[in-house]
Amino acid sequence: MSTFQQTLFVARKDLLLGWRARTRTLAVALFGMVTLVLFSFAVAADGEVGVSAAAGFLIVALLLSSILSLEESFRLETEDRALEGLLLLPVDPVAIFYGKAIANFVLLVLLGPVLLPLTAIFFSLELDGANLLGMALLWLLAAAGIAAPGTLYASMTSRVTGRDVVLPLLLFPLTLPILMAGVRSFDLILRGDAMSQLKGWTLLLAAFDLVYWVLCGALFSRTLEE
Amino acid sequence: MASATSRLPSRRKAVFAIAIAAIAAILIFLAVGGIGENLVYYWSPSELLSAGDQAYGATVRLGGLVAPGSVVRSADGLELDFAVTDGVERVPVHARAVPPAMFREGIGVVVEGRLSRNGVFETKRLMVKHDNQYQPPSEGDERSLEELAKTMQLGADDT
Amino acid sequence: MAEGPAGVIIGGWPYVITAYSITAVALALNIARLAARERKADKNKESDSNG
Amino acid sequence: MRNVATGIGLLGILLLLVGSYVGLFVAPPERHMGDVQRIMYVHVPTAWIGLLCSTFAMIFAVAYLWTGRNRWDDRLVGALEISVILGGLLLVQGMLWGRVTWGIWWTWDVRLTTSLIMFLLFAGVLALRSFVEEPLRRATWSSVATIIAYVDVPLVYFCVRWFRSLHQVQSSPETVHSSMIIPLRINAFAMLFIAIWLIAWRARIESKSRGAERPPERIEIQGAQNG
Repeated sequence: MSTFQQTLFVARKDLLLGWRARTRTLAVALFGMVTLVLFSFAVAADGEVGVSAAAGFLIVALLLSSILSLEESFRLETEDRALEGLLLLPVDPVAIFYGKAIANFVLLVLLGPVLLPLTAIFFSLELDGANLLGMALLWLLAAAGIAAPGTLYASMTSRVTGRDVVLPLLLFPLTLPILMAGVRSFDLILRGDAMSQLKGWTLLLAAFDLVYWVLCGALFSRTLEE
Repeated sequence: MASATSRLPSRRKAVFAIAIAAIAAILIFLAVGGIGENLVYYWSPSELLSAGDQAYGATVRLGGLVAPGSVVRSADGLELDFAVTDGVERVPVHARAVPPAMFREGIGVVVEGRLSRNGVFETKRLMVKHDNQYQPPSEGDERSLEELAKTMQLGADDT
Repeated sequence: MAEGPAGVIIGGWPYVITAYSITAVALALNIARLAARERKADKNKESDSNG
Repeated sequence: MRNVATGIGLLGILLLLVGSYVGLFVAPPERHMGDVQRIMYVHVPTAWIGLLCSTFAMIFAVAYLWTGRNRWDDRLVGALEISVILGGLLLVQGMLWGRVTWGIWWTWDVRLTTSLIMFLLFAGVLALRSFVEEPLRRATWSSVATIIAYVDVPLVYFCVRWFRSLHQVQSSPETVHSSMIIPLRINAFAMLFIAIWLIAWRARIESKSRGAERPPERIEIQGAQNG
């Protein structure tokens, strides 16, 4: 099997596990919804205020849910020592990383169809075809920016005590550029882009995605060696 | 097989070399790719006025020089009227804020607020932007308004 | 251009002194912390070689 | 070696005292910022040496991954700790300076934001270290985390040129009066010497406590040479 085929194999394995544990996967989505509800309590989410806060809340909800989703993706690997078993097989660590990162990316992307309509309802957004397309693209970029460093760090923190503290502690600062670029881009789509800044923020988001996907993939194999 | 080769240092070095090259390329792209023209902390008066209808009502930051001769302080010192200019356009500003001590005519300022329909920019947050010139008091500031405007990074050619 | 007292910060020494003191205190605390750690490390080593 | 490092450190402290004296009492006030501008003589060296130390940390991290030698991990801890300390100080000094000159403690300007992110990222690596007990794993993971965290550092330095920001762009000898350059340079060298001293000291302590917890380092070096 080539590294590419192995990558797809690992991704499929993770997605299959996610499907078998549907209730757990759904719980992550539920968690995301709950955070959105909490956010809408936090501000008087009516009219103007709601629209101006929506982009930030949506991306933060994604980030908070991602912590659960990422920890879940490595829970089985460590509980059953499955990762060690995988390493004994002739599987390229690069393939393991990109496989798991792709699976995590897909799971995060799937949160979009749940969280986005809910945000639109809670924060009275007016969606149409054009801005939905832009938001879908941005959602992909934001999910990708969280999935790559998230997979690397979740793999590390899944093997230490106190992972519930360490993973957010490490991942949140690392995703701040993603968060900022994502929030600004979403906001510009939702509330108008007077000075055409959207292209700049989206490019910045894409640049960070690329850096993280390349760098984390190159470093992942080192974190497996014991 | 992949696993047999993956443990070899040469392969690892190749992965690292590709990663470093890719990241260098991305950083260079960020540097010269013109993202900076779009990502701005504040708008110049020209940009604000040319934004048309979209400029009204939204909370934005406006940056420029305090136009000479435009500062009018209210009697109680709590309100302030002045104009922000980039050497081309002027926007009148009404600030309900106590300005920092450095506030004066000809200095760079960034104000956060919104442009109202009567063309006055209303703000409650007034920030002074200092340039990178550090000189003792004996050295007077002989720079023209145009030179000062350059320190606001408003020009299209700034990098 | 109008020069003179307007637009010149008068005073502000408390801010300056705070900035310098915080820097000095932080560095001093770090030095003290390292000294304490070193004593501890030396002690452990001694007890290792003794035991 | 130990005496050399301590000598450098003492020289650094002496220089810091001299430079700060010159900056506080000899150098002229700035024509607009007045005496508040004197924060620059500690703020700018903190920024320079802080960025330099995080660069050291990144180099040590790469060196550790490359060679697997413990000494690079020892130095990495030292460089990380100094980066975090200087990064935190940088933010505090900047807030104080910004409060007086800009009129605000904080705003989400690119320079301020990226500096805060840098501080959080490197502090996060130290946090990671504190959670990992096993030395080999701790060393590898903190190297990996350091390299990823370093992505932000070029952004901190260049963002004021790339993006229009509230923070002024870097000053240069042309924009700073000669009487102000002297204390700035003295303090920059002072901070550099202090940082080198503290990194070396921290590395020595780390290597001592490592010796206490696992004596057979030989095995690891062999492993590293094999790949």
